[in-house]
Amino acid sequence: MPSLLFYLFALITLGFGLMVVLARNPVTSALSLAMSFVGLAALFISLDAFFIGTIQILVYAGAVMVLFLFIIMLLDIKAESDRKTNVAAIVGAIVLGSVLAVQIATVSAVHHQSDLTLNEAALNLVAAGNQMAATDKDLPTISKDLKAGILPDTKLMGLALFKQYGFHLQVMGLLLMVGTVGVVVLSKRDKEVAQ
Amino acid sequence: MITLSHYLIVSGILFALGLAGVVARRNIIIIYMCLEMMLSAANLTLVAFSRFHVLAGLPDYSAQALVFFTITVAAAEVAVGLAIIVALYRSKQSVEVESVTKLQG
Amino acid sequence: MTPPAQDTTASLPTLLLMLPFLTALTILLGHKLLKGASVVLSIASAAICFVISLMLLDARDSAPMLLPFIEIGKFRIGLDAMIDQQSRGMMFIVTSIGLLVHLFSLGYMKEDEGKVRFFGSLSLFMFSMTGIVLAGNLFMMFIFWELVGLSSYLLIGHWFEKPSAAEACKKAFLTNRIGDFGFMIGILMLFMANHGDVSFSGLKGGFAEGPLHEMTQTHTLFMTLAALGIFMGAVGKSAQFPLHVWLPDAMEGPTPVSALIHAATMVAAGVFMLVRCSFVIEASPDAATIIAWIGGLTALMAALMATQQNDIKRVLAYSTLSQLGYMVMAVGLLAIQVSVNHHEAGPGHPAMFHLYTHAFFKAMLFLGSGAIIYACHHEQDIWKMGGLMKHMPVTFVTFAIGTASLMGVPFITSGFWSKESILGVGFEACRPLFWIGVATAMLTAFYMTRMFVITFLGKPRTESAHHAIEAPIIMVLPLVVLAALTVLSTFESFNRLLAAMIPNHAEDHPTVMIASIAALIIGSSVGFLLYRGKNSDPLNIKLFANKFYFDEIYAVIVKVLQDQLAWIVNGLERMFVDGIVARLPAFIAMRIGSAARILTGGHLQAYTFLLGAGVLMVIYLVVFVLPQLGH
Amino acid sequence: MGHLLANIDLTFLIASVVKIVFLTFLVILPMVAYSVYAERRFSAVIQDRVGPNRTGIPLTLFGFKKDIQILGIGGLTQPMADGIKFLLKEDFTPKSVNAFYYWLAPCLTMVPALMTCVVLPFGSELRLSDLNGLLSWVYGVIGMADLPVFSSVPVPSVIADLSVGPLYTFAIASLGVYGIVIAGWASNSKYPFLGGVRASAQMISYELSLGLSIIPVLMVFGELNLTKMSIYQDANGWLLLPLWGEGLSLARWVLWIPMGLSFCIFVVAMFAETNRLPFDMAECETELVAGYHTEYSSMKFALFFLGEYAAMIIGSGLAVTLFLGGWSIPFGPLIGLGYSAGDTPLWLGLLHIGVFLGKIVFFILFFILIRWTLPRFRFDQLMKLGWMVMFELALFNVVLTAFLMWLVPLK
Repeated sequence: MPSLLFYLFALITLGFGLMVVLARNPVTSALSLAMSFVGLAALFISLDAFFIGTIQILVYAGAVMVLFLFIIMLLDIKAESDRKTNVAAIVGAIVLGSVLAVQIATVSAVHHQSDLTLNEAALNLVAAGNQMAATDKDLPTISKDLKAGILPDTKLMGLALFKQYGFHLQVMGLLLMVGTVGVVVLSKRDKEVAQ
Repeated sequence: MITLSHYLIVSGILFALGLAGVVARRNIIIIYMCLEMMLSAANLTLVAFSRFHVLAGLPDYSAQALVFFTITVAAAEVAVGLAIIVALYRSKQSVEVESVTKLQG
Repeated sequence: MTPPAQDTTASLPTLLLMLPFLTALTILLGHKLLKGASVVLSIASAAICFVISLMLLDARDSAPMLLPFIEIGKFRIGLDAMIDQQSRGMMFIVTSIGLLVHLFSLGYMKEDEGKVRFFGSLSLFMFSMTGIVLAGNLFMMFIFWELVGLSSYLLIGHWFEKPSAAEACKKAFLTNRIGDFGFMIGILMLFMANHGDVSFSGLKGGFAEGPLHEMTQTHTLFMTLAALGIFMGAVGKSAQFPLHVWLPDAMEGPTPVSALIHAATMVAAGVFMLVRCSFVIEASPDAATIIAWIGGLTALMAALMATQQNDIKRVLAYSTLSQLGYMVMAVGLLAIQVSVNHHEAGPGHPAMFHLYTHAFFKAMLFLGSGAIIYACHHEQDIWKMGGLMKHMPVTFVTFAIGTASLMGVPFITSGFWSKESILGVGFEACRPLFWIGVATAMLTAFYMTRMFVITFLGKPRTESAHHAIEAPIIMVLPLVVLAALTVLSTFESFNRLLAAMIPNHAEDHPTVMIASIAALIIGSSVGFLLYRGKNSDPLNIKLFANKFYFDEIYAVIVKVLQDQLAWIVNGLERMFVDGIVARLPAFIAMRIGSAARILTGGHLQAYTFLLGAGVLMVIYLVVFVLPQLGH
Repeated sequence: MGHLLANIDLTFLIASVVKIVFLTFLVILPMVAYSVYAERRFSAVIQDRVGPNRTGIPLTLFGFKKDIQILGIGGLTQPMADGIKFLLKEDFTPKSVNAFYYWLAPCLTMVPALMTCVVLPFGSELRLSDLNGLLSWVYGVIGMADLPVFSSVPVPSVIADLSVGPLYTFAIASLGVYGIVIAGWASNSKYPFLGGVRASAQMISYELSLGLSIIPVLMVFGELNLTKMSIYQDANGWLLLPLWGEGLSLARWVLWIPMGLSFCIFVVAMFAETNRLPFDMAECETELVAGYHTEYSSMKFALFFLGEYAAMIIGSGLAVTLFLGGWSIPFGPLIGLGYSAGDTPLWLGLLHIGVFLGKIVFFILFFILIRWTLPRFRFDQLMKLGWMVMFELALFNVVLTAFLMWLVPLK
């Protein structure tokens, strides 16, 4: 059963991913990508990464792809016509893509932990909770959750982000701000040109 | 049972699809989407490694923090990239890569 | 001779040097704020400098360090003063005349718009001149040498709205640059020869027994060239032939400036420097001969030119040139005498003596001419004056004293004695130059009489001359003081103060005295007879009036030379710069570029494909190939 | 879900399916239908009209004298009549539309709206073992005494008890915008298109304030689990009504200010997210005919409507859960109606569900009241409000809360 769910979501992810590449209509591509991201988010959740999975949907499917769709509609981009098909590019893409896929598959196969299953790599929440209760006394809610056998994913994520990667987080904030300013500058029409 | 390599292979195929899309498609917006796909494929690898690398009974959250950062960067990148595409469209009335060959030697 | 009374520390010379500088700086930065106060400031600083130089007259010989300047490893340049008889005396002349010129300017420049700027420049000039006089080494002297060039540029070009003034200051500056260039080469040659020590004491020691002493024996030509290089500086600054062209044009500046620059200080700097470096010249007789002849030539030529000038200031300017020639000739002659006849040089120097007497009466003459020009509503042509004796009695008297002194009226004027000492040296060292000197003296008497007669005697020729009245007291006072100094300087008791200036000359040969007195009588009587009651010039010698066509000749030389040089340089540039440096690499780059442009089709997808293929390659190598190779 | 995938068990699955069916088809959809009716009646009251008051069971069709009006109130069957009407109307598809996306759009509106409800705790818990006595009596009656009875473990009244509750809601709700955008685009007509573009811009803009506004709340709770939030509020007073338990502490009263602010921002943003007046730029009749659903008719049009109301209900549910104690009864612990884990009688569990639904109804009435009271914004004003006021206010609120929590720490 669980395997079935994995294959289902993998199929959704890859199938809609293929649609992105193949679809002539950009809107189809964008929606397919959104669906692909939803499948990917499910895969994330199957890996106990609830927060990342939710963020994947919230940011990618909910905001980024809407932006794409927005731009596609605003610029009124039509589907590509057959006449312009570039055979060389398509052949190159197929060759490159398949070789890369095969290569990655081979590399994954030689990874020393490639046969590890989820059961073998089981989480030991209670032990982790006990340890955390002993070491970090100021984080009672996390250790309580862990001892109860629940994975407080978001809290642990927050702990990692703010405790270990606080500086990086601020750099990200700066980056976002720079991005915002950049977008505003880029999309501002030059008044003289507009006239 | 599902092993680590299952996830890695899914991620690899998704990445290859993205790369193929970037090479094959002419529409810059779709190229952009394929780039996002490649980024997400990398994210999947990271999350998989995070889960399979059990650290004191918990997943390795450093990898997930990295994913978080990737998503943030991707969001910023998309915003700026789309603004550039809009600017490009304004000047060229097209989003096909063939119309942007100014760098041609 | 009074024994040196008090010890000198570095503080007095430092104050002397820095006060005008700070004044100039303050005026420059705060002229908007200070306005009229900056004039007072400038005059006050000049007065304080004068007092300090008076105090220094009693000081002991010393070489205090004023400011460290550059220190790079062993190489160090400092601003160190050299206080000896020569610099003390020169300092007195510079500051006293400087102060008087400041006072005179107060009246003369009263209504000038750029008054504040003028006084700022004056302070800067005082600073530079003080630096030259105090300088204890050639580097410091060179720095202030250049500063003098700058401040004279500013002062001559004070009325820069006038095209002729702008041209004149440019000409003065550029001509000085030529001389300075030679001076710098000379300094560097000495620097090399004396192993990096260019302080005067160090050089003197070097000549006595040291590296320079050997050099004079082995490399005579080198030392001659070095001496001539040093002399080049003096040629520029003291306006000797062939760089004399700037001095007459520099009369475009305000008259007080002419008095300051062309009588007492700037042009004297050249002579002062030559006397300072006299040991260099003495070491090479060839250079001494050349210097003496150039001096004599300048003296004669300038005197000839002066006879045909109508501008009152130009007459004085050429007379200055002529007298400077005298001084330079004296330097050269004394050097010949020392080196050829092994005659030991005394503490005093005839050139310095003449410089000192000349400074006073020439400054007085210039200021007097300034007063005349001021009275005649800025009229400078002597033919438009006349009969000023009645209108300007004080000026007349002082001018008469100055003229007499310049002509060398025997026994009662200082000019006579200083000229005598030079002619005396000439008589002993080189006869032809002695006769040139006598001829120059005669011409001097002639043109001075001419000018005096035309200006003061007879009847007024124009309205402005008719209505001329005596200048205000602030302008007359300096005249009177200078006249007093001129007269006083003949007296032994006064001279004690300036002991350094007075040459300890031997008994003069009677021929010298007879010849000079005869020259005076002939020259002045011819002039008096020729010009009395005339309304226009009876003589008309174009060659003299046009200054031997020097300016025109220079123009032609520069033009021809420049064109030829430019043609050659152009050819070289086309061959090397354009061809080998620019065209060849450009051609190579272009070929490579067109070979590589196939790779850059501008197609995003092609780039991506190459990128992807590269990534594949790298993965393949890292994962599959390298482990097999044992990495 | 890693565990869930591995240790999936049938009881859990069946319970989930039962809960999904219960919540979706027996609670939300009828509520949606009756919200429309309520809207009509409410607006009629405001405008001094009567509103739909005649529909009843149409016995006159069968020759009876009079139609039966349910509960004696005219019009309570109006939603059913509307539903039948929508189903029976001609489903007209304009020729120039992009057929696939034209069909897809209404589904994309409806599905996310319904999907969000899975994390909402609609009640405390149901101790079904209370029914065992009744059950065994029934078994005895039918003579099959050895049939299974309910286990003593109570069933939580929430479909999926996720640790990322509000985030999940926002994530799924943010997918709702696709329906509108696609509808506008696929119609291939300018008014729907403008409506779609407006809707997407507006929803993305207000999502920011919406997300930021609940951060102070999460900070106070220190939790992202909606069930735990409800339990906490039941014991210690609602966020906006801290009158019992720990709620009487100074810290909670100080925090009341930012919580109130959060609530206001949340509600305003919720209006914008659901395209309700005064923010219904996507469908404002005076400018865009009917906005993104101009070209739609019949059941597809109805789905847009249902989606909008469903989003409204879910939004209300979230607001209630976060700020107004969820299923908790005011002063519950004081009057013996509080929740105690594993020890809540069945009747109290049912009462909690009722209270939750009652609060939602109250909220929906509030939505309707606002709609018929306030005039519509202009689009630029709307965006300006979103970016220049709400966003900054929400950010400021986060800082304020952090400051206050630092000043007066919670226990």
